[in-house]
Amino acid sequence: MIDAGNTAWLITATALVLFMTLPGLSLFYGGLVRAENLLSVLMQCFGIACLVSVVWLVCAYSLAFSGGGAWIGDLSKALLSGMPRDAVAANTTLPETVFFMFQMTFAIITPALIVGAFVERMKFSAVLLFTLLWVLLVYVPVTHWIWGGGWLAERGLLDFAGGLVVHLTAGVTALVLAVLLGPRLGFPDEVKPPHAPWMTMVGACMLWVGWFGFNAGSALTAGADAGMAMTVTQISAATATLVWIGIEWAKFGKPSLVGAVTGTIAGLATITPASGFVGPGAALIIGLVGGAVCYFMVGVVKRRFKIDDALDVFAVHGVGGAIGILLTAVFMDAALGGVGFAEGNSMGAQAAIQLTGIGAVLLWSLVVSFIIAKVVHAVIGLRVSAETEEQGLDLRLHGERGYNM
Amino acid sequence: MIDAGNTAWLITATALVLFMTLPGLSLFYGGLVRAENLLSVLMQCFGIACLVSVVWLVCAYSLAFSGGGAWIGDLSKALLSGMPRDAVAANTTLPETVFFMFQMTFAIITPALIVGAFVERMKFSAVLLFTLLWVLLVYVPVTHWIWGGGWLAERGLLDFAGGLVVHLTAGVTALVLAVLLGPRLGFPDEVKPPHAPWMTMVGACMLWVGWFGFNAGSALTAGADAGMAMTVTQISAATATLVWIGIEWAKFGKPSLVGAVTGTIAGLATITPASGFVGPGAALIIGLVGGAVCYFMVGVVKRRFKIDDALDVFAVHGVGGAIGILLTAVFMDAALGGVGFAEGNSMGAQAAIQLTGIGAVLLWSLVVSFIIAKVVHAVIGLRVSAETEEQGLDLRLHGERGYNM
Amino acid sequence: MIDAGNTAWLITATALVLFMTLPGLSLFYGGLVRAENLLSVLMQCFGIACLVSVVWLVCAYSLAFSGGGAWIGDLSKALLSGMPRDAVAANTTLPETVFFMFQMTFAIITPALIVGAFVERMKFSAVLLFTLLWVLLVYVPVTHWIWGGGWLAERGLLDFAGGLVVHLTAGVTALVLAVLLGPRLGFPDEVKPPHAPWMTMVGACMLWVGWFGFNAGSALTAGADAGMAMTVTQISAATATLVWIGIEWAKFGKPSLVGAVTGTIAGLATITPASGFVGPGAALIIGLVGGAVCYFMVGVVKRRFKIDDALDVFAVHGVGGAIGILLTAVFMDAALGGVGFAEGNSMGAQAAIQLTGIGAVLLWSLVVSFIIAKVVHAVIGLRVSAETEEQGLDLRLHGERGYNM
Amino acid sequence: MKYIIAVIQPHRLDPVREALAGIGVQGLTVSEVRGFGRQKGQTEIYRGAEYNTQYVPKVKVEIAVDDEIADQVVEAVGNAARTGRIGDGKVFVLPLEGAMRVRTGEMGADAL
Amino acid sequence: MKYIIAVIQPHRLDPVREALAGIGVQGLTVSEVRGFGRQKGQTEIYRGAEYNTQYVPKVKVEIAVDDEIADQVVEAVGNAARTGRIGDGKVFVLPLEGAMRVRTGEMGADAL
Amino acid sequence: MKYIIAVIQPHRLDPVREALAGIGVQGLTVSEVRGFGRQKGQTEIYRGAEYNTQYVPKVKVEIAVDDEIADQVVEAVGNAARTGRIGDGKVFVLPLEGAMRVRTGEMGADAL
Ligand SMILES: Nc1ncnc2c1ncn2[C@@H]1O[C@H](COP(=O)(O)OP(=O)(O)O)[C@@H](O)[C@H]1O
Ligand SMILES: Nc1ncnc2c1ncn2[C@@H]1O[C@H](COP(=O)(O)OP(=O)(O)O)[C@@H](O)[C@H]1O
Ligand SMILES: Nc1ncnc2c1ncn2[C@@H]1O[C@H](COP(=O)(O)OP(=O)(O)O)[C@@H](O)[C@H]1O
Repeated sequence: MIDAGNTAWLITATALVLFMTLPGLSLFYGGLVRAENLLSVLMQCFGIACLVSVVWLVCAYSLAFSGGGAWIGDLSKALLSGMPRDAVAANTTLPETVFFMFQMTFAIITPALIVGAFVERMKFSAVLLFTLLWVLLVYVPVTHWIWGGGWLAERGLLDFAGGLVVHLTAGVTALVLAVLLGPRLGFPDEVKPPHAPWMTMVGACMLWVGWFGFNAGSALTAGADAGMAMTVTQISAATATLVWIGIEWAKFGKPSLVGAVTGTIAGLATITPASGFVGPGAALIIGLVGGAVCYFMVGVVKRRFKIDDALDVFAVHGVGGAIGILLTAVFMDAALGGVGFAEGNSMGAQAAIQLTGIGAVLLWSLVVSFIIAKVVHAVIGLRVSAETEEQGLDLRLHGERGYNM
Repeated sequence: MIDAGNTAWLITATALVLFMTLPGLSLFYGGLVRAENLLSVLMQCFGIACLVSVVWLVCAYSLAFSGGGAWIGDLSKALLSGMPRDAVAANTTLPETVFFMFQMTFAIITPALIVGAFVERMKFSAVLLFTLLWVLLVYVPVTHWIWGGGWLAERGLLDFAGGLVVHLTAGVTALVLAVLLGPRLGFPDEVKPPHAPWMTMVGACMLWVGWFGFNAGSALTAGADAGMAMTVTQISAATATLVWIGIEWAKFGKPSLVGAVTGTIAGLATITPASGFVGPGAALIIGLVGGAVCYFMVGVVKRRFKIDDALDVFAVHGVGGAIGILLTAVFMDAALGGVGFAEGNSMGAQAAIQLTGIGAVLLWSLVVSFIIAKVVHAVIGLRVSAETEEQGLDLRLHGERGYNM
Repeated sequence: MIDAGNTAWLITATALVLFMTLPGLSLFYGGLVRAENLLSVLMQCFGIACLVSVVWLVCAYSLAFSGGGAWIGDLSKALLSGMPRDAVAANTTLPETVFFMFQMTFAIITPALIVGAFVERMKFSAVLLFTLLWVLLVYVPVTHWIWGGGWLAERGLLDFAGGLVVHLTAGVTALVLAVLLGPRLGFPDEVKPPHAPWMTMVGACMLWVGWFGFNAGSALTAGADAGMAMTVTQISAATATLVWIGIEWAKFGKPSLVGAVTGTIAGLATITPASGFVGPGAALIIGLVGGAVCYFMVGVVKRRFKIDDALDVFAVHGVGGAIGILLTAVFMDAALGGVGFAEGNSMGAQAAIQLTGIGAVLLWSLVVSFIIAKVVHAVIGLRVSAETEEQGLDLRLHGERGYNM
Repeated sequence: MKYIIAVIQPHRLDPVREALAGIGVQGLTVSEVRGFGRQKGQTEIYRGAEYNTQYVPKVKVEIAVDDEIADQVVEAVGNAARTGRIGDGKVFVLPLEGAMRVRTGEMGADAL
Repeated sequence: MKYIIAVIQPHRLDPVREALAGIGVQGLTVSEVRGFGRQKGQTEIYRGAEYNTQYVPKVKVEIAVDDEIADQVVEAVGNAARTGRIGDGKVFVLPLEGAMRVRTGEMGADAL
Repeated sequence: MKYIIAVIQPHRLDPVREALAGIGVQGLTVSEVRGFGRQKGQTEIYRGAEYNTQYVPKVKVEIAVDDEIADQVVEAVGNAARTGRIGDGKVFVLPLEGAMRVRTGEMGADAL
């Protein structure tokens, strides 16, 4: 039976999560690139959102959420055909259309997160083709495994709002693309600084607020679970931000805004999988760990390994998501203010399941996105010409300038 | 009886629709003009929003939604006088204040849409006076005809969220003003390109997300109808965007961001009247048709007829709204996944009613806004001096610069 | 018992109020400063938000809302320890986590409002330390007095959404800091004009929309009270804007966008304490008075007294909040469309209580924030070096530029 | 050769460019500048406070030309830029000793 | 006549303008430039990566003057712009052969 | 002394600066300009309407140098800025009569 209160919250949550990508994430990323590439980043996020919306309706939703397969769903709900207008989503009090839309916004933001890896040098056509294949071959199966009743769900893996489904898949794929594309011209020493940190901050704020829809919405009801999810989300985000500010202050004497908001995203990504299972105290620790480890990993990827994951998608989302998945097994312990373990389950056992999930999703994302990238490279090529890269993608690929003053 | 769930959703929807105008539409339009006119556009949208808010309370709401007249309502609810604080809106489970506010946001965005036609050359005083008269003489009657129990409602016209009430009235009026004002200096060859496409994209994103409030809110409940309205809205918007991207790619080899987001708005405007009556499959087709036809019409108005409807209000909103009204009669067919026709009604019959509505609203908007414009022209003049237009409206009319770097 | 509808609305309202600060207020203020100080303003708002979030959890919430003390609460809910996950907030149908979060967003925006007084010259470290102490010593006690069952609540003071708790505390403190910091270099004649009025308008729009969460959310239910609160909020904001536009038009012949949106904020601040008690007609008058008086006060503070309360926090928020508190006693009269006075209470009696509240909060904020400022000054100093002020805080304190074109 | 620097009203740039093309001058370099002079800037008003920006936005056009046509160029610019209002700007003529076209390394007048 | 080009610290522009007004120079043209020289730019740090922008924001002031007062102008600018810190900038004096006031067509010194 | 003005492709600025440093020129002043010439600007397309921006973004480099090294500098700039494509830009050499280092008041070549 449909409950108006829960439905009211989930429709709102859906709007919030779409808002995270359009314009939240778009601005967050757009501010971090050269002015000459601003529009290309916005276009990538916007194009991905539209493409995935249609694909989600055509078959992706059905493959992810219908049928009882361990690995993949079926096509019974392709195009939502045969679904009565007032169908209720399984095990919820929501119209299925609302659940369909809420899940669609997750399928949109996940490939959009990957944009951060290939900005300023990937062909727009390649972005669209890659996204199409990636959603069908990486996002959909992983979603089915974890949220669609697949094999990881069977084993009791817990990923409340997408530590694996969203952040780890995106983070790993980002790393793959960054390596295959190669670094931007002039990386690491000659790349331009973010052209508009203020824009990045605005995007971060929208992501933060939107994340309430992401995490609290994942409760699928408007009640205590949603309230606690919102609370721990806020605490983790704030803590990770303060950690990042603190590290930069200690290290450079100058806490930066870009650093601060990156800490926020790290805190948000880390709490995501845990947000339905832990308490406020745990959120402080999760934010602390997430902030610190992600800060460290940014340096490892960019400066130690010299991988130009341009906007640090792996270091922030991949790492944060994985940490959150692990810490869930710890802080869900009722003794630590969490919801407690499932009947006859222990911290060790849960941790093992969580680790299995991390391993499986990491491996699958790595291999499949590598293959997809190779295919796209073969078919239309991944990277723009050096001249286009130099002049900026906006004018060359889209015939526009971000600023015509 | 007031239902908290439905009320929660409608309050949120009201916030979303206000957000569409402030700042959504303002940014969408602001990015498309010269930097020297940015503030004037924001000021026009902002001023309209404030003026209409007050007028709506004073008498417009009452004239639109109270009383049983075929052509116009009465003044029994002027200033909401005599309405108990906890009054329930007729045929809803909402407080009347919420219905009043939700409808107010529609009355705000409609004249704000017209701004796109006269940017960069209309006097601010003229904008306010025109808006005042237009809301009372065009928006209010048409709203009463269709949503207030007037003659078109009587005949069974279906306009779920404002294809006629909002988009056709605004589109037709835009054309009238564009013609009466005359083109901007240098039109068509010397007009400046959009000064900030990124800003236009941000506005478009806010419009998109806000449109969930617009269409799904029009269900006036948080249930299956709202869910389906949100779904078809998303699908149509995404499809029309892809269509526009495709056309530009084929035609110019460069899909543009401004083009993409214009497609989005076209898709949104087209689905608006149908969003409560059709299914997801239909949304694909409606988005396809809306995107393609609106693209074509932009060229017709601007280049064939050389009418400087500066930001293409008629081609996108007028045309999109009308198409949607027509396609409603087709895709509401239960056989096509729609809600089905009213007892004893057929596709042909419904189409006839829809056509009547288009004709009546088009004619009324055309004639009345023409007269209003002439009156305003006579009283205070419509257009700024050539010198002001050259230097930009921001500094000359508002004593400010958009950018002081 | 938890009600899903009310909870759905309050979660949304919480998101809206957080959105008011991040990015709403940040952009509103950011656009008003020099381009070289943009990031510092955003950083101040962002840092305050994160710091207060953690402090709120650690002890502030408990001190404000638990225990029966007349002056201050107790620590029984520090860290929300011992609170069951599904606890219901006292006298509500909301999960306590949601009430906790909703109130947190108020505790965030209040110190963030003060930023407007010290922009372009205060040390970031000083901002954080001052905020920490101020929230604990000014915000928390005053909140307890009025909303936490303290002595003013006992006496029947009415402050629906924070005329005293939020706006007067912030306004008075702003004045204190402005005086102690001293004016910006070159004040009053050589200060730079707002670097991005468009950005200020965007922030104002977000504040406006978010204010629905602020005022209508303060009903703590999704019903008639929320609906009426939203209505009067809209009317007051719109009216005050028109007043401000009118004054500037009459005085300078040029209504400005910055002026218009300042009027909006004045109207919103003024209606805030009254929003749960008055009717639409009263909202027109409250907006009129709020707009006019605040306009006048800006001149008094800045030009008569030459106090560089840079972004007019006192004149708009302090004055607006106090006026609203007073007018509440008038317009809550049932005869004037209000909710009517409490059993055996009269307009005079209520006015007396309201005045007591204004006096007490004004005095407390003045004295305590003066002491805190002196302490911070002694410990780390309040103001940056003249050279830093000249070059701008962004580069010197945060190592970043707002615009890298 | 001469190096001609013209400071003009922004909206006169296109006319000036056309006028120059008319007398065979293809190349020029333009930059946004702020001018101070007799013409006073617009006053901006924010929250009742007046900001008198003494400067006026202008456009600076730099044109390297052969001696023969220098006077002609100055005149052409003047006529195309003139509105008769204060603030129309100035044209300055500086001696130019050498010029090179980067692409080809050509020197002197051929480089223009 | 001379064409004087001064590259100075942005925050010294107002003092310079006042100094020039003091000796009767009303007109000048200003533009934002980036300077490279002994003075090094601030390093920006984003996500732990340092960006050493070698350039420093400067303001370029161009003043056409009569020969008589040229030296005086150079000195006035120098004094007004001087802070004693590295990066104070330079003043360059170029020969100016002709000048025209666009509005009136006046030529030579009268045009200034 | 000479006052050398080079108008080059924006992305050649760094090579030019390095080349100049190589021959001992430390200081220079850079500004963003728009160039008109043989090279045509990119066309932008908005909603089907083409906007032919005739101008091309360029960077202007100004270098005051001693007479001795003037030619060397011109050559160095030319080589560093050359890509062989239309639009590479120009280098202009103007006579420079005086120079002052603001900080110290030093005059002439020492000021550079
Ligand atoms: N002596 C000067 N040196 C350099 N530029 C000047 C000089 N005098 C004026 N200008 C430039 O010419 C512009 C127009 O000069 P102004 O005195 O305002 O009007 P007009 O040239 O019509 O008398 C100024 O804005 C300034 O940019
Ligand atoms: N040879 C030069 N040609 C042109 N501009 C120069 C030259 N040398 C220095 N400048 C300009 O002067 C500014 C200050 O020079 P710099 O060497 O940093 O300090 P200082 O002049 O105090 O020694 C530089 O930023 C640059 O803009
Ligand atoms: N006569 C000129 N005076 C000043 N600048 C010029 C002149 N001719 C060309 N330029 C500058 O040089 C740039 C390159 O010139 P262009 O003719 O496009 O290519 P090329 O120099 O390779 O022939 C132009 O964009 C313009 O900025």
